[in-house]
Amino acid sequence: MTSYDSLFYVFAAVTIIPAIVTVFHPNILYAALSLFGSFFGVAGIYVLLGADFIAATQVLIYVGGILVLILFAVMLSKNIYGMTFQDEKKKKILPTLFGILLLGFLIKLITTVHWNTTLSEEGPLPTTAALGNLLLTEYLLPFELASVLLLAALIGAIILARSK
Amino acid sequence: MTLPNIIMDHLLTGIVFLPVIGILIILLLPSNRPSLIRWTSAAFTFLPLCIAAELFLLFNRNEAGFQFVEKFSWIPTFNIHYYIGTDGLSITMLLLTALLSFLCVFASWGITQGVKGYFTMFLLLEAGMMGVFVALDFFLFYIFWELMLLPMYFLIGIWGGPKKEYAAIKFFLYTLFGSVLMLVVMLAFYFYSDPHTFDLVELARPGILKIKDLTIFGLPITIALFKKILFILLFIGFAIKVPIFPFHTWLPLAHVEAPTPISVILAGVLLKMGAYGLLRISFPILPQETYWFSYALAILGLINIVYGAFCAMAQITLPQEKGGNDWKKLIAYSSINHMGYVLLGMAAFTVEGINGAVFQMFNHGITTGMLFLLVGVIYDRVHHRRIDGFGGLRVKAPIYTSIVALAFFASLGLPGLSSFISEALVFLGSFKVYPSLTILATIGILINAAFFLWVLQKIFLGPLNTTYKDLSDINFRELVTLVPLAVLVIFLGVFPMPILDLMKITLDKLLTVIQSV
Amino acid sequence: MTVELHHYLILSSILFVLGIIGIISRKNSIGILMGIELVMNACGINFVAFSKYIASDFSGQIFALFIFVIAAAEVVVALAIVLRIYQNKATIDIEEVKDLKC
Amino acid sequence: MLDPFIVKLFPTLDPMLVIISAILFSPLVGFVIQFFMGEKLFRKGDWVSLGAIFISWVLTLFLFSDFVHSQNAHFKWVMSWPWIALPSFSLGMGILLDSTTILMLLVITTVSFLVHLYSTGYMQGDPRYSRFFAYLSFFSFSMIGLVLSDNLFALYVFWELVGLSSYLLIGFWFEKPSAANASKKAFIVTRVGDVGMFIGILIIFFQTNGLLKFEDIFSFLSKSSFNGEFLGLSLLTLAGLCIFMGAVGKSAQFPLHIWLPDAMEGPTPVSALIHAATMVAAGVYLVTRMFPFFTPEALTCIAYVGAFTAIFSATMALTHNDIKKVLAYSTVSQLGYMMMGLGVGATIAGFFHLVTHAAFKACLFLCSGSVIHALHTQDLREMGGLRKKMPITFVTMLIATLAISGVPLFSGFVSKDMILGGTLSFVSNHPNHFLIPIFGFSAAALTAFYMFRLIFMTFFGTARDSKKFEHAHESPFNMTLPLIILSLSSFAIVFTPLHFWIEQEEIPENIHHLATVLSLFVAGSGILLSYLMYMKKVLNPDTLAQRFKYIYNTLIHLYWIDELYEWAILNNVVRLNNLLAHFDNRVIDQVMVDGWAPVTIQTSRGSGNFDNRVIDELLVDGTGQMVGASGKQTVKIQTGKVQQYILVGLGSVCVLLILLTLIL
Amino acid sequence: MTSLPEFLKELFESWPLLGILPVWFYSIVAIFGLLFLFLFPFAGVAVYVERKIAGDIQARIGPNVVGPYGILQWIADALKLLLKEDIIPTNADKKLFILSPMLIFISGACAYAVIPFADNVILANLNIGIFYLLAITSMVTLGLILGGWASNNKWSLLGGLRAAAQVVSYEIPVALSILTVVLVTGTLDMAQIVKMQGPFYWNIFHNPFLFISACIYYIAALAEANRTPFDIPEADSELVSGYNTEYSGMRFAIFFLIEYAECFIICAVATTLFLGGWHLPFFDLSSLTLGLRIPLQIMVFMTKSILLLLTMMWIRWTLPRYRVDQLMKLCWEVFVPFSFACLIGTAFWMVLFKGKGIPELILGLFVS
Repeated sequence: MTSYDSLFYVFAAVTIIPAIVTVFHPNILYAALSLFGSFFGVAGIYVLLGADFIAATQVLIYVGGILVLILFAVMLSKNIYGMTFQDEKKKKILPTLFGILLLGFLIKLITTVHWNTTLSEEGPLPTTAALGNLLLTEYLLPFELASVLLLAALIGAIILARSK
Repeated sequence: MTLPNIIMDHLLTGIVFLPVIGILIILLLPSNRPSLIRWTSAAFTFLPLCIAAELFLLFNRNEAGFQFVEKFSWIPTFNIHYYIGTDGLSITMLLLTALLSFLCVFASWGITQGVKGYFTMFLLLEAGMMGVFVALDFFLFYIFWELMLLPMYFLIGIWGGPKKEYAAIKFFLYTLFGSVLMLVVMLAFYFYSDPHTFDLVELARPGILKIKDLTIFGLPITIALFKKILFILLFIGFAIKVPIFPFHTWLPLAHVEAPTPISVILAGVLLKMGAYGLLRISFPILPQETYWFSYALAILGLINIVYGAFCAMAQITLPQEKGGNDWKKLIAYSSINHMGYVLLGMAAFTVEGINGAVFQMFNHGITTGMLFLLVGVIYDRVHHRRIDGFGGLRVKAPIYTSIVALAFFASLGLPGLSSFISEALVFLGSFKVYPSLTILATIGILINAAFFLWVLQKIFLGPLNTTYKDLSDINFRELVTLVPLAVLVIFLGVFPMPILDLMKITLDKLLTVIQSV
Repeated sequence: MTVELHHYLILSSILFVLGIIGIISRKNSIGILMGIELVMNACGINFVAFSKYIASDFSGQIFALFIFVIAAAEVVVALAIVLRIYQNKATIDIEEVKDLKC
Repeated sequence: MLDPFIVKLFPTLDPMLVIISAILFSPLVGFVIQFFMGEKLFRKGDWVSLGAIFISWVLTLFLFSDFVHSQNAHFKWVMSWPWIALPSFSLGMGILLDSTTILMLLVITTVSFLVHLYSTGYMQGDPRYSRFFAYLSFFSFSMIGLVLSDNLFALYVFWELVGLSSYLLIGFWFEKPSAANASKKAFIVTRVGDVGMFIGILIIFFQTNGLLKFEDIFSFLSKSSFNGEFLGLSLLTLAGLCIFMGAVGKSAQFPLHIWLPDAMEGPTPVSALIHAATMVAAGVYLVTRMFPFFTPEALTCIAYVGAFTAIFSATMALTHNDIKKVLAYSTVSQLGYMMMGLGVGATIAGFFHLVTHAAFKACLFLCSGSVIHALHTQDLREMGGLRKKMPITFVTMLIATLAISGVPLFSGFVSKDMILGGTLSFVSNHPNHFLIPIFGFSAAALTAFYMFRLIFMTFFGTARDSKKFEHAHESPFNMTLPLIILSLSSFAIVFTPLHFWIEQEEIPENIHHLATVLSLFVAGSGILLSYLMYMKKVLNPDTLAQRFKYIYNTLIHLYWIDELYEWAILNNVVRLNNLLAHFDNRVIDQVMVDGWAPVTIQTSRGSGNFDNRVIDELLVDGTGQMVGASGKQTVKIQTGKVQQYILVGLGSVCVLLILLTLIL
Repeated sequence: MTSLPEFLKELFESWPLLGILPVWFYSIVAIFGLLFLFLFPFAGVAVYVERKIAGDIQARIGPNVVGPYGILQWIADALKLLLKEDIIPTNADKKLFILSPMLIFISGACAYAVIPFADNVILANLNIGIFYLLAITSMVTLGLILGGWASNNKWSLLGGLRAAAQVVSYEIPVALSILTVVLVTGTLDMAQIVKMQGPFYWNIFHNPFLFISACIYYIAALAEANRTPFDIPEADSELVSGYNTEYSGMRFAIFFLIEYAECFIICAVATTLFLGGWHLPFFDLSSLTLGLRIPLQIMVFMTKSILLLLTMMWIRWTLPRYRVDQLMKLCWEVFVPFSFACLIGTAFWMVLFKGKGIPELILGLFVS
């Protein structure tokens, strides 16, 4: 077990355990907070996969942006001065069962399929410039579309959230 | 292919579609910034004007065929092409359209309601007009023809005068009726040409229309009769637009109810389309029928001249309750009179006549444009157009009066002003063929002079009507719209050749086509 | 047992399934949103992993970037809607919001 | 004389061309400057126009002196340029300079210059002072252009421009409704003539195959003729009469004479320049210019029209009390004279009368202007005894009156004598046209009578309106100077340099003597009669008027011609166009076009009902109701809970997967 | 281009004993060195300096009791805070209450990893350096919200939320103005950015847009760090002390410490990005020997940063506070559009002048 492998398991744990909390914790605030760990873990996984720029972006967007927004929403949509963020009890058994079933199939699928991996044994490359080049050449249209999407989302959100 | 090349190769596309780009931009602008919208549309009418100037400079005066041609297959199934080009006939109309559209934007400054919609429609109208004049494919021609109708309907119906809805509906239905006839002829051309084509240049080739004897509703129709029917259908379609008596009654109404700049466009450009259509489509494609019909055409021209002049004069003598006493209506009827000269000149099939007719189309655009603009100027100030409601305005508005007088004298064909040249050419040409009709037509000149001077006297001369003692003279913006036209009127009256040069070779070729019949 | 592609894939499918469970089981609409975020993260992992192990280029990373973009847009609009609903109905319970049901 | 100097200035140009262009265009330049910036210039820019016309005048004098020196009556200088060139059609613009043109130029520029000068005094203080000079310049330009043109088309252009400036100047005081009316009337009435002329041009253009140059037309006629006939007249005669119609309009011949008296509403200098000396003479000029074109029939017609006009308007002048109107009728009468002269073939005489008439009639008008300026009235009955108060005006006017009355030593005598001689010699060849000389001589007698009536009523006797008389004073120098110059040129001796030109006219000696004697006699009797009636009061004009009441009324109402025109033409035109307008509104628009509306509406109502009842309600809505009913049942499975949907979806995926694994 | 641990390892390669130590050892040494030798004392000194400056501006003396000129005041303060009782409110969410300062401290301290104090003196020479910095500092927000909420105090919560909103908003102009620099330098690597600037070609003078960008960055970063005049979240007149109202003792000290640490980071980043980092104009330090070079470069870097920091303090004690809506308005209606304009303007500049800056262009006039 190399240090790479151990790091993978560490990050996997950091990803999965908070995710479980997120899904099953009755307190919505805790759920949101544990999402933080999960996101961070995923960032770590990205680093392991040699995608440093993606990792930093993950932190920047998910932790600095999305998570904060979710927290905001949580706090603004509940009685924020009390500590009552408890979700009503809900039957989670059936969904969980379904989920486990699905997971089983997925894992079966993953393990049975022969993945034609061609792993180049080079260290982490400087990905930023390459990504930038790709975005502005091959993926220019999606890139522009994405910017339009963001703009639309921005305006839509402002209009939706603005009090009358 | 460098950028300038692309522009130079697609000048006509540019002149047609730049207004459309302008529409897109205006649609993006906020509607609470009217001046921004106005200036944008000014810019997008100025660009076609620049292109028109460029065309004027680049146009080869010794070439009879089409120039600046662009041809792409559009709907290959029906052999329809995006086929545009210009020759001596259409380039004059392009110049006129570009100029009037640009000036009319400034005349539209006073429009304050629904500025955005107005200018959108206005630019669409310009695109349609330009398209009609450059289209060399009958299908494309028809599309532009119809395209032009729609904005006109809204422009009259929304921004018009008190009876705007009635006027707009009438205009629309009437011209649509004409278009339907044109559509029938278009389809007939298509199906009887071999190979099937909408190409106007192809259709003008002798012998391409291979019409067999046929029966309609059980009646046997010979080739000659069928072609005559086609000609008459087409003629009615265009006659409504010109308008030719008795299809003219939409015109006074639409002119009176339309807002000033739209009246200008209507009289200055749209009326020319009928005559243009006759020259572009009826004449070269059906030369025999044209020749057969020419005497009737001349008589209709005579009726237009005399009848229009009398009806115009009736505006002075008739009280308002009986549909008279309206300055704008008077000008509208004088348009009918002036278009009569065009018809008379066209019907003569002489060099002078046809050149005079097309030149008269150009001149009438300018002078009538001026007249409507001038009516608009006074209407903006006093909000009525009753001829006997004025008096002595010359004292308060000397510059305005001078320009009105210039426009009036131009309209009544004073030598030294452009209309004289064209009317004289028309008369010189038509006298050779129809001496008696021409002599009768001179009554029109007299009546013309009579009613114009009468109006001039009633409105501007005599003691000042004290209601208007605070009347302000024409302002700078209005001057901007009028001075270019005034300068053109004088310049072309003294040096007509710049415009005549453009068209003479093309028209000569057209004449040889008809004379060879 | 060295870490291979399927490790990442299994990790991502676990995350995915967790997200799905969250989506189905939460009554709180923000909770559902969090589930969606988990699903998206799972996708991101898949993309980057495939990008490294199979494609050997950066296209997967590009897609991961686009996922971020979409996630950001989605969460912004969704939260705006949630806040709107909260203002109108004083609840964000997904089962209370059924005005369009006929 | 100027040539060497001009060659130095413009070495590449023909010196004649330079001079002519300067003559033609300097008034135009003056007009443009005046029109656009006259108000802002020093003295409102009158010096611009004055200077411009002065240049023309001086240059014309040089041309004239060259002409006199050459002693060549058939002098000619031509130049032309293409103007409108179409395939197989062309129109030119050109200059034709011959003796006629030079004399016309001399008349125009001289009178014009003097009138400009006079106007600086007469129009002083008018609110549109600069505009007046602008119009004057424009008139000078168009008039000069008219006489310089070498073809009919160009002549027509300037012809109309002259009409325009006349219109503008008559209506110069447009605040007066009468002035506005008069200007309109002038323009339209002359335009009637112009249309005739235009038709004439059309005929010529058609028959000669596009020749419009005077020379070309004449050379064409010398080779061939027009073929065709209309109403029993040959086409050539007809064309000549059509052209003459233009002259009738412009020169106010019967029956289009009605505009000229009304045109006196314009400022007096304008009357002097345009409606006495130059523009109205354009008709005479046109006939002179086109003289070889006219057939004998046409010429006879011209002679009759001229003679009738001469006597006809002379009678109208007898009773009028408006000083300017009297002069106007006298002008019409004198123009009739000229036409008569031309018609009987005495071209030089007719044209020479134009020249002399221009001088003395301009002088008369300017004098009357001077009187009006002093008294502020035009009514003869309010004048009298001005001899002492306005000596210069009196003397100059008297000289001009003597000239017009045909008293020996004065220019009018010479020219009138020649015309009357011409008529006599014409009658001696064609005795059946004896009416022409009779009209001529009686008109001469009447002229002498009414002109001296004018003089007596204005300058002699006692002041009838003492208040106005007290105010009266002699006009300033810039107004009297033109009077003096013009009155000097009313002496016959001034025209001696033109001897060589006048002598072209050949009248048999005996007839000439007869004419002299007769004309002296009629002039003397006219003067005597007026002396008896208005100086000595031997015959009381009022009692005469009383006695011949019907004739007097007819004369005062100008033979009811205006009323006749209004009744016969104007009213009918108005009625016609009202009728046509009604026709347009009622028949064409309401019946033929709008009439379709009810038909369409009924049809559409029927089809609409069918559409609503059968197609829409039964077929279409029926289908919709069916679908709706079935939808109501199926909608129940939609709970509105998103998660339930996902759960169901997920469940089905799982079931599907299980099935797949079982099958595979 | 190496990082500080590698540099240290290289430096001590030939030394006995030290030479065999692995890189991670040097990393730990470097991290701890930075924390204890720089970060903690620095915050203390900064507090002292700030109090002194405040005193000067407000025409009073400031701390003057402990030590000469009160110079030891910060040590006394630190000791007081460390020794004080750590109070956790009864109704607070204990876990989160503890977690919050930790989060903030971690994110604040992690930011130091990419500050290039001198050539090779950088903890982690990441090739996404500046981006990493942005990402890591955005985590502070989370800590603020949590701290605010966990205190179970409405002032704290409001402060926390305000802080979060403010930080999230102001991140955008900051990021955009940083992007303009990245556009010019073409790299995200902090050390590389400094190297690119050289002795003369400081980015701030590169083109007019960058100058505006620099100003925007500085002001927006002030707001991001919740400094006056943008200290709405801790506006004492409205919210007592904002998110850290309920904190005391050691935890409070951490909040305090990180605030100053962040201020320094802002100034250090500004120095790095715009002011040429460790470069001195007209004098190329890299030509010196190692022993002289590193201290001099650090000195230059620190001087620039501290001058900026002093400006910050000066601003804090002179300008009044913004209102919340004004603050947001300023961000969205002024800074964001302007920084966008600068970004586009710089892009055009780069195209038009082939990437050359004004100094380069001027120099090019003389040295052709």
